[in-house]
Amino acid sequence: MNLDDIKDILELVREHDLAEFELERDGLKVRIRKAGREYVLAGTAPAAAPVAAPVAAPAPAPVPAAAVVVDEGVPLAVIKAPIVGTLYRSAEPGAKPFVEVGTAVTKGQVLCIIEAMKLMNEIECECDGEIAAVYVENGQPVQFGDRLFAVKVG
Amino acid sequence: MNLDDIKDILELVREHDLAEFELERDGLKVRIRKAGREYVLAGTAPAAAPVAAPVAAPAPAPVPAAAVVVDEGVPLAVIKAPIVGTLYRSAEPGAKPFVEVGTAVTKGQVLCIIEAMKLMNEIECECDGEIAAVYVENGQPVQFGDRLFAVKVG
Amino acid sequence: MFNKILIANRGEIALRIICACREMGIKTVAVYSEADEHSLHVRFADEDVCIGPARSADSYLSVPAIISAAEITGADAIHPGYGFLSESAYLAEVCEACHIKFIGPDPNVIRLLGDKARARRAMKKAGVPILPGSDGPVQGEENAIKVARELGFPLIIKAVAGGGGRGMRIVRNVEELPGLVKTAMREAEAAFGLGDVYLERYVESPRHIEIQVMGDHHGNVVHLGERECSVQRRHQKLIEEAPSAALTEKQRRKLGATVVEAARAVQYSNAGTFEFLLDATGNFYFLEVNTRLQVEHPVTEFITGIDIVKEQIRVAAGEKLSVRQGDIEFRGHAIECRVNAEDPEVFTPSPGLITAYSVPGGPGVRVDSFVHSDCTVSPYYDSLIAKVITYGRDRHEAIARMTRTLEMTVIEGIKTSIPLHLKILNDPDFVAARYNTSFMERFMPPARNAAKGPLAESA
Amino acid sequence: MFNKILIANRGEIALRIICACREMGIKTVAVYSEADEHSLHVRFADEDVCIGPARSADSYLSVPAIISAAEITGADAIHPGYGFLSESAYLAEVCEACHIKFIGPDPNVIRLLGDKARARRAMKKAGVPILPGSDGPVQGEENAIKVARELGFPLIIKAVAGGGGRGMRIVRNVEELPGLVKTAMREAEAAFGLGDVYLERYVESPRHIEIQVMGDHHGNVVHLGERECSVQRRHQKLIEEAPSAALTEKQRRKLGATVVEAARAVQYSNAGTFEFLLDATGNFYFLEVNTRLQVEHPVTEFITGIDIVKEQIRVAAGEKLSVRQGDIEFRGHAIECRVNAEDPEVFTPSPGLITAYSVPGGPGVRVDSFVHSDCTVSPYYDSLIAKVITYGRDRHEAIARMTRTLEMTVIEGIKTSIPLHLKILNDPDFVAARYNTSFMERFMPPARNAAKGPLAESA
Repeated sequence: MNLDDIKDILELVREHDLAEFELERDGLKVRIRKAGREYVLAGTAPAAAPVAAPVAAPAPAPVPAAAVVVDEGVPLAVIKAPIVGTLYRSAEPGAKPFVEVGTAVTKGQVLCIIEAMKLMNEIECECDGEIAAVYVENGQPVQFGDRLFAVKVG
Repeated sequence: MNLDDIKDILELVREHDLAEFELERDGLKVRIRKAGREYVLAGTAPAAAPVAAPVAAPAPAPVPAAAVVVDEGVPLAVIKAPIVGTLYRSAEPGAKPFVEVGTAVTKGQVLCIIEAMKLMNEIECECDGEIAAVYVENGQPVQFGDRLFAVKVG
Repeated sequence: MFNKILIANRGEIALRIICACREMGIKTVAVYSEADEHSLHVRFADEDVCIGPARSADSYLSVPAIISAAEITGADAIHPGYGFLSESAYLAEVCEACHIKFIGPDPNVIRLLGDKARARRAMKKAGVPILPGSDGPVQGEENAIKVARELGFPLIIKAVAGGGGRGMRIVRNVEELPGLVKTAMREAEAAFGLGDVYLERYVESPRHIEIQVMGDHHGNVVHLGERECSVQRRHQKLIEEAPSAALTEKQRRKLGATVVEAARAVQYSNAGTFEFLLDATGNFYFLEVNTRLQVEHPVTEFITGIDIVKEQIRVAAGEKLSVRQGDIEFRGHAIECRVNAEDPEVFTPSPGLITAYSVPGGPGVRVDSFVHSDCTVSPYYDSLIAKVITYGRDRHEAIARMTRTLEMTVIEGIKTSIPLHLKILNDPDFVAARYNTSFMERFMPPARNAAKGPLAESA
Repeated sequence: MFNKILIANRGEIALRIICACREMGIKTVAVYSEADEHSLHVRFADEDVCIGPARSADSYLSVPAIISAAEITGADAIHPGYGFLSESAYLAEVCEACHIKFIGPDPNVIRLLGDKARARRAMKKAGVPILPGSDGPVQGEENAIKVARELGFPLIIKAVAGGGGRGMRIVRNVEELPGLVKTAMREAEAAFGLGDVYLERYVESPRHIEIQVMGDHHGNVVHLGERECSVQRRHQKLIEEAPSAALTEKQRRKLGATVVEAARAVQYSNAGTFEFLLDATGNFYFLEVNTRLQVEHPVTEFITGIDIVKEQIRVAAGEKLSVRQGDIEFRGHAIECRVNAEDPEVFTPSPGLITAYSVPGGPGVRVDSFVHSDCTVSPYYDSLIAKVITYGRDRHEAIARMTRTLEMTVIEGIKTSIPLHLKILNDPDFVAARYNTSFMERFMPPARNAAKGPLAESA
């Protein structure tokens, strides 16, 4: 799948005036939603990657890139869980949450804590902007890749 | 699959100017060859037949209908083996074959013999016409449904 | 040993026989109807012959087609599997005339045991416990009433040529006897071309116990223990197991010895199954002999480690049995579920395209099947699509293993009986082995449940 | 007994463990990387947790991710399977600290036996035959030469923290020793972060024999007989079998007793495998202990009838072993072929979409797999896609059964090692059990065959 393929698909989608188009095959996933508010285009597999050694030396996991979603012309960054664990929205029990919808945030600001193996991992914001959505509740277990917050970039 | 579906397929084939079209699914097989000499359209499964009793009382097998093939505008009837056995082209060893290419034949005329369980089964022609092709050799084993002869109907 | 075996069957049992032949280095010939052209048994046989159209009567049941296929391929033996022509004395005779070895008992033995009244007499003579009965076809109404009064009620009318429940009627009192005898005779006449019926005492809700035997042409006969097949729905076995929880070790030895003696008395060779009813007070009564390989033979293979199909081939080729009675050890417990392509609630067949198929592995699991993903289950034949057999150190482990195996089996595109099997496996009475041939009544849909018809036994 | 077990693995072994848990009525938690979202182990676990991206280091090898997954799901035990973290003393320690039961030996036992030099000393002390060696890391060139002269040539340099052939070198004379020691140390340093190496006498073309043990926390240890795994390609086992044709009954009993004694001496609990080299004159030499479930455990399950995974879970929960040594009977012969998604001639991996998948049934066949039709074999992990295990009354039957099973296996869309397995199964030396760890050299492609590298042992 390359850019031309995607262009062709989009052309087809336009031509047929589709609302949604989804293609999933061999670890590749394309989803296009037309005539609406949200466009997502995400590739989930590197095309024919060279075979990785089955047991590689440990290395820190890269935090998954925030998916960028276009909402009414304003780019939205979705912050996802980089680790498995229990999520806390505030620094300590009973304290005020780090952020709420509408809170203005800056890059590097702590949005929540995920506890894993008794360690409190601070999850930082990856861009400047304003919290547009909160997908999680205090004390909730989160898996790798779960959506935590949406930030209106700006 | 009904006549309308077939019409639609033929329309599509015409529209796209296809040379051949083949569709095989659930025991149904459609093959269309355009711009040529031969058209075959054969359904191999009765559509959603009521479930047959697994062990029905024995009854004589219907001889499979001769497939009708259109060759340069002249209809050809293909005679197929109605039983498994050894095929003989003549009444006894060394005798002249019952028919050859070009032999004029009439309905009911013996075309060959198939031996099964020491019984000699005479295979009769199903229409009037002329032998257009011989697909089998003397002494050859034949399976149910094997093509034996083509008869130019007329 | 044979050079080439023709397998006069289809589906899982054709594949099962191909497996045995390949292990023995014997070539195989598959026969198939037009509906089975793309079947796995055609793919994995060394040669294949199309023998007719989809309808069984014109293909898998056609003796001339099968014999001709054997002749044009030069096969020196025919394995009939189960069903179709497997109990056809006629096929066995034609084979003999054509110098093709029929892998089964001799035709006269098939004929003797296929006639229910003659088989009864032969078994009685050999010392096998049989139900009190008319010892031959009933002769008119007066004779029937006289015999019935001697036997007592309830009793059962059975067709001499019977099978599958046809020509059978349960009689609860003398008033209904004459009418039911007439109905049964008409039904038998229609089904088998022979209206003769006989009377036998009727056992209420018995357990179905059967003994597997194997004989060779050197006078050796062994039994491979029993199987219990009491979970039946209208004479169709749904779940089979070995050993039976209803038998003591002493009963097993005694019944086994009786059957071996009887098999020897009728000069039985090859594989066969002696079926019995076990009543609530612990008495066994002879039911019939199936002179062929049984669908449920894998449970016996699991607990004995003996490959019954290979043994069949060896003895048909004139070799001696590879085991003596003393060598046969029973170890653990095995259960078979017959997975059918049918609605698990109303039992209507569900042929069609299988879009996804996956069965789990792990220890103690065997799956004999001919289906796979993207394969079509034909409406023309039996609805059995897979036999799932599990083995455990004990009955508890075998049941737990069966449950997890069926729960982890994926069959999409058609309906199967798996949900019904899971219900049965979870039933406290089944788990406690407190069951008999009436067990399935509670799982029947209400409408059908009320429908009349002879219940239990046979199959 | 445990209420819920988290399975810290993927593929066929994750499914194998799910099977055992379901049979025991224990709930399961699957963990998975983003690449395994649609895997069967995720489908059939009661709960599932995504623990990271495709790369193993960030998912299946991440101790924090696994422990967190156990904590958020409330799992009370972790089964590590094989590979990944299965021999991680660290994971076992963290489990202990978190009050989660690690299903495997105690962390100190894992640590002791994971250090090759310490394990050697412990085994020597327990009376296990070991190869003459340096009894600890070599200290500089002079010391190495001195030790080497005492041992004699050929000898082998091994990394203390070793595994998988890295940090290993065969030395044929004293001249090449200093250079090879340096190379091995560099390699060990790079691979394990620890450059220590030791010297050991080198056995030419040994057979690889291993003994399965099981211990509980009540001081009971039993052995489940041996497996022979001499068919290896670059430390990768391709075919395993039990019993080994190379052992007499007396040797089996003696080696078994020695291993049980040694396991008891180090307070071994749970499942483990003691690996040995068997030289041409019939001497055994300790190689290493794998402190985990082994890929090839099904061959032992087949000949003993014991479910090793269920036994692991039972003893981890504090129960006693369900069998004593006297109860364990070895019956028949079992063989395993590891079917890999790889080119059968040049051994390059062949991931991709499986378009058709079918494995035959019949008696004595077990297939542990996670693949199915329309499933994608990921390039990120091990190439093992199915373990085909067959059982027979004897070695001959097990081989014949394996051959027909592989011949009747359909896997389309990717290349597999099945053609190579069939070549091996047909090899007269393999059939006669005349083979050792050099056996596979003749099946290697010429280019690779010539390539240098430490041959044989381990894996």
